Amino acid sequence: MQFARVACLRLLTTLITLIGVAVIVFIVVRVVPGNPIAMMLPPGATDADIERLKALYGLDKSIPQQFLIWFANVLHGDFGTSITTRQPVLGLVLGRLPATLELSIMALVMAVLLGGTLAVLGTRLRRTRAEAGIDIANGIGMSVPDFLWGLLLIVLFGVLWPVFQISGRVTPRLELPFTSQFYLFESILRLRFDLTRDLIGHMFMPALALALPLAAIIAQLLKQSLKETVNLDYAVLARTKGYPETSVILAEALPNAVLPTLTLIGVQFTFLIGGTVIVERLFSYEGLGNMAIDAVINRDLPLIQGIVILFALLFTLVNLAVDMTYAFLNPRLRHA
Amino acid sequence: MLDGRGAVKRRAGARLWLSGLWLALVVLAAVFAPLVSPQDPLAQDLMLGRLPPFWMPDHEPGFWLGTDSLGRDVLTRMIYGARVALVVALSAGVATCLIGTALGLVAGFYRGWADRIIGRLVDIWMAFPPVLFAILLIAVLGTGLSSVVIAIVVIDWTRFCRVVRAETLNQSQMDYVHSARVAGFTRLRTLVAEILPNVLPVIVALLTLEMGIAVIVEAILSFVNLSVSTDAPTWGGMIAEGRTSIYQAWWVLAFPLAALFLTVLSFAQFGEGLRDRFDPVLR
Amino acid sequence: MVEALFRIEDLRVDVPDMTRKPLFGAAPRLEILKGLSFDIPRGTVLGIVGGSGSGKTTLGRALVRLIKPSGGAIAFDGKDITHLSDEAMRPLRRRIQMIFQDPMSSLNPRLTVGRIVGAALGLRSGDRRVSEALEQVGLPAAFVRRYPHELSGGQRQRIGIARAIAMRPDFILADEIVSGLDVSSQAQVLNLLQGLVKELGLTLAFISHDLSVIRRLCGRVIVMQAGAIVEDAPTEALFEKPAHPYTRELLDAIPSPDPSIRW
Amino acid sequence: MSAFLEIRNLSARLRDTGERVLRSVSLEVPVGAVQGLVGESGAGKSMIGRAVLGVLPKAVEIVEGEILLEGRDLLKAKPSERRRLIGTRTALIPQDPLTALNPSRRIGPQITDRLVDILGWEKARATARAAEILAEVDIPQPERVMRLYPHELSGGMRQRILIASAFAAEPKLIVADEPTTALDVTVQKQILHLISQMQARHGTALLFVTHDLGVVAKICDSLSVLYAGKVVEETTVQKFFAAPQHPYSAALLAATPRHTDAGASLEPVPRAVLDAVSAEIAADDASWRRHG
Repeated sequence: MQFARVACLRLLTTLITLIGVAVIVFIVVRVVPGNPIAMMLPPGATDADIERLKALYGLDKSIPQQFLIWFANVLHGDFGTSITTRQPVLGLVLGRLPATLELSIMALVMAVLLGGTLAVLGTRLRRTRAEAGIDIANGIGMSVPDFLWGLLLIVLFGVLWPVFQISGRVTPRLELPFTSQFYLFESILRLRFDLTRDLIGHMFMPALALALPLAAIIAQLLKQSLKETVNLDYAVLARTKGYPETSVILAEALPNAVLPTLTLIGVQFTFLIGGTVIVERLFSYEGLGNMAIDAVINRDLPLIQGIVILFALLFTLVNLAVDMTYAFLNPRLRHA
Repeated sequence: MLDGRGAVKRRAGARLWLSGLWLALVVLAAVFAPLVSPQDPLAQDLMLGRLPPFWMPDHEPGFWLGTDSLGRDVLTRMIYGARVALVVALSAGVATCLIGTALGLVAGFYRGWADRIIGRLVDIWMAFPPVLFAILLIAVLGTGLSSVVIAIVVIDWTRFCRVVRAETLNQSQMDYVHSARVAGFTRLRTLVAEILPNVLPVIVALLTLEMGIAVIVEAILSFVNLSVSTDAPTWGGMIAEGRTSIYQAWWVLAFPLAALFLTVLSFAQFGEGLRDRFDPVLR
Repeated sequence: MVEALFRIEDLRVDVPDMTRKPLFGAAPRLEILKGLSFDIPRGTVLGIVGGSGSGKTTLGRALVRLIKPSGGAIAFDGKDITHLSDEAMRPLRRRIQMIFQDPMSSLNPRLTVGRIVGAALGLRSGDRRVSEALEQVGLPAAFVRRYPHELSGGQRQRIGIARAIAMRPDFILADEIVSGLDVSSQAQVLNLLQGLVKELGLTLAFISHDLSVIRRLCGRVIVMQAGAIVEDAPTEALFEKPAHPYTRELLDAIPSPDPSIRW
Repeated sequence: MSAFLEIRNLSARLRDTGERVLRSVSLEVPVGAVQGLVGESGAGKSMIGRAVLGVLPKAVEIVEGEILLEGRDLLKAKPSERRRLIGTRTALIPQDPLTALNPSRRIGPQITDRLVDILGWEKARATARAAEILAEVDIPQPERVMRLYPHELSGGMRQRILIASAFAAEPKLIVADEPTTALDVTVQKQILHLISQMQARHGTALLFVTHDLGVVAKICDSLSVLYAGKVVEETTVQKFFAAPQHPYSAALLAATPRHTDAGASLEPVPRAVLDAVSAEIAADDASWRRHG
């Protein structure tokens, strides 16, 4: 009962949020100066041509009318047609989504591994110089955003000591046998590890740039949480039973210390996904974010709308997933 | 109490002074830009294109950190770029802080429908990818300094709002707030005289953090060519240009990047340092 | 008969039980206080005792109107304050004061002692009346410039007392004010409070889980269990001839510092 | 009776400030005896218990002294050897039952883990032992309780489980660190009865840390009174409550409220007594510094 109620409320607020996002982006996009139609037509087109095209894209109606038409179409899965490429928005967006998802998930995995290791290490070595060093690294990692990390990585490992690729998703001359857009995933399934290596060579730096701030936040919060937990009575009790410190941290403290960190990772992961927009641009990585910036520059209204809605959907799904994981990991909720 | 208070204090002091020193340097450079710059920031000379910094062969005296592809002096443009960065940091930082803090205090202290509406708005805002939102807003507002500031405020008020709301809510449940009620304080007085001093350290730390973020957002917008005019010297614009010629002239990217890096880092550390230094509870 | 400063009739407090809230509609109510009636005569010290979850703290907070009762009536000095709004309560606030259990949370950590005590009176921290209040609780006037975290537990609790008595109230509620203190500072705070009650003619309600502390201070005792009063008797009678089995259980469970008394 | 635990001249200080928190503490706990450690907050009573179990906070370091368990010095043993000794011979009953059980683990494994991992028992034997010891502390349906999580049980139940867990491996010494402070008086009485019953039945030595002289009077055979990390009086319970010898411990007893006599007023510990005991400690420190 309790769970059903909470779940229903969550779904309701998620819907309200999504509709809110749709309304705002719709209005913002309609007041963009610069006439997209004029940009599409060759010079010398008549006014009648412009009106005809406006009617075709529904731009001749009032904004509330346009919204209702658009919204009704969206409910049928029709997000409109891109003005620049004249292809359905949904197809374009879904074609780019896998690239962004692979990048985000790889970044998340890197952040969790790096942050988790630093947190455990810092707790094990608490009150030593090593912990102070980890604190300083965390402070820097958190204060500097993904955009700057990306640039720094480009200079360091793209130019001064070129070990990674600085642009694109995959080396263009390679033959790709893929049937889906999940290149990395598929290359592993097809055992084409040469391609996997090439993909990772391109992905590593953008993913690391996205991962560093999150890794620092995880390291700091998890370490703080661990340090509180290792002083709780049950951890002390475990030590008096004869368990060594490392196993007290890993077996007793970690499962409990993870919970407060987990809720934070939800919000922070959406920040990370949002960060792909500029990081993809920086590394010329062909994902959603790169497409979004082009769409804004080209005033491609239907495409902008589609991308923003997709991002919003992604963010709300991430939050939902985190809440469910939290409920699953927390025995208080699992056995309520 | 049992942990190394002394060591923590020393470290906090060091970061306050180091970050303060760098920020002071940036402020001085911005204020006295025409006096301290070796060259004219807009002067182009294709004959002097892509000169390397002073320690490398083929450098030209007077162009300490080299030149870009159009022969403009990197150091000069960095110094002038500090002006844009600081103006954006101060105006966007303060405006974001005022709006976000006010909404956060109201939501966290008065609760009820105000909290619900503000909370819903925050949720909607959080569902936008911030960089895309900023770019979209600039497309609407047109490029220029004031558009950049407005875009930052519109996007980032939620950061203050969320944190201040949570902290206010937290403080509202403390007994000293009940005690103020027992003493017959009005709600407003309780909020301003009792709760605000306890939320203030968080606000100060967030404010300097936000200033750093504002600098970054400006740089990002410059990077996608949507900030101030393309000719005007900004760190982001220089970085964008450096990115295109990175293999030929890495210094065009590297030096403004270093300035940006240090400035953003310093803003964040300065706030934390201030808090450690001046908060009576931590002190 | 002495006139009652507080008259409580059938006082009820309930809260929504969120764990059993249906999908739509209001949550069922969970009763915290189940209809309490008692008087607090002017100039007396009433002890309120009970275990954890007995509702004694809720009762205290309802008395000083930090929470709104859901039923019954609270009359203070002949005036019904049960449903007064915050606005209407404000003129009465000065007369009804409270000392909190946890002085660390009840003293604003970022204000000086002078401002904490002075603010209640609308005074500056340097005002003479602030230092007077501090002297009354046995603290040096120089403490006005200190912050709460620079004081010991006992000293903090005395600041809480100073703040309450500085208002010259008619009534003070003391909620578990010595439970966090060591026995030596506990004795000091109790002696101080006892002196002030006599000196200022205060009416006091003293909430505690510890009957041995109650015996020293209170003229009458209310024993609470699960939101109800199980016994209401003069202190001597209660300790000599406890009527309710729960009171007897409480008395029996106190470990007296005397090894010859077996349990 | 020989001493199972013997502490000799134990001194400890804070790593950062060098302030002494234990000052040449010596005490003995004979096999099967109940020794009380009494003092106000900051007196170092919990610190002694923690030092014995090897779980001092990282901020505290031992500077000298010996902790002898069956004649072996724990402070000189290798870390792994010390952990094994402590894990097999001793146990802890902690203060707060709400934080002493790991909220994300079921009750059963929290009792059997030591038996299996440290003592090397078969899993089935450990489970049977856990059920047996839970029944002994009056937990109904032990098998069912072992499958529950801590939050599904009341505070009193959890404290019983912690007591059972402490006795499960038949340790020779149990350190009880304010085991009833977080509980209501009525529950406190039951728990204290349970602890002394179990202690007597198993013949375990008990080091009982508390701030409450009332509790000492009910459960201990002898006691050490601490002030600022120094043992100011060490005696038997009978002698102490008849006539405390040291002025500080006498003042402490006078400040303890009794519900039995009506008129008795509480005497706060007089300033003069505190000054005298502080002077005693200062002199002690001075000679310790000269000596060291």
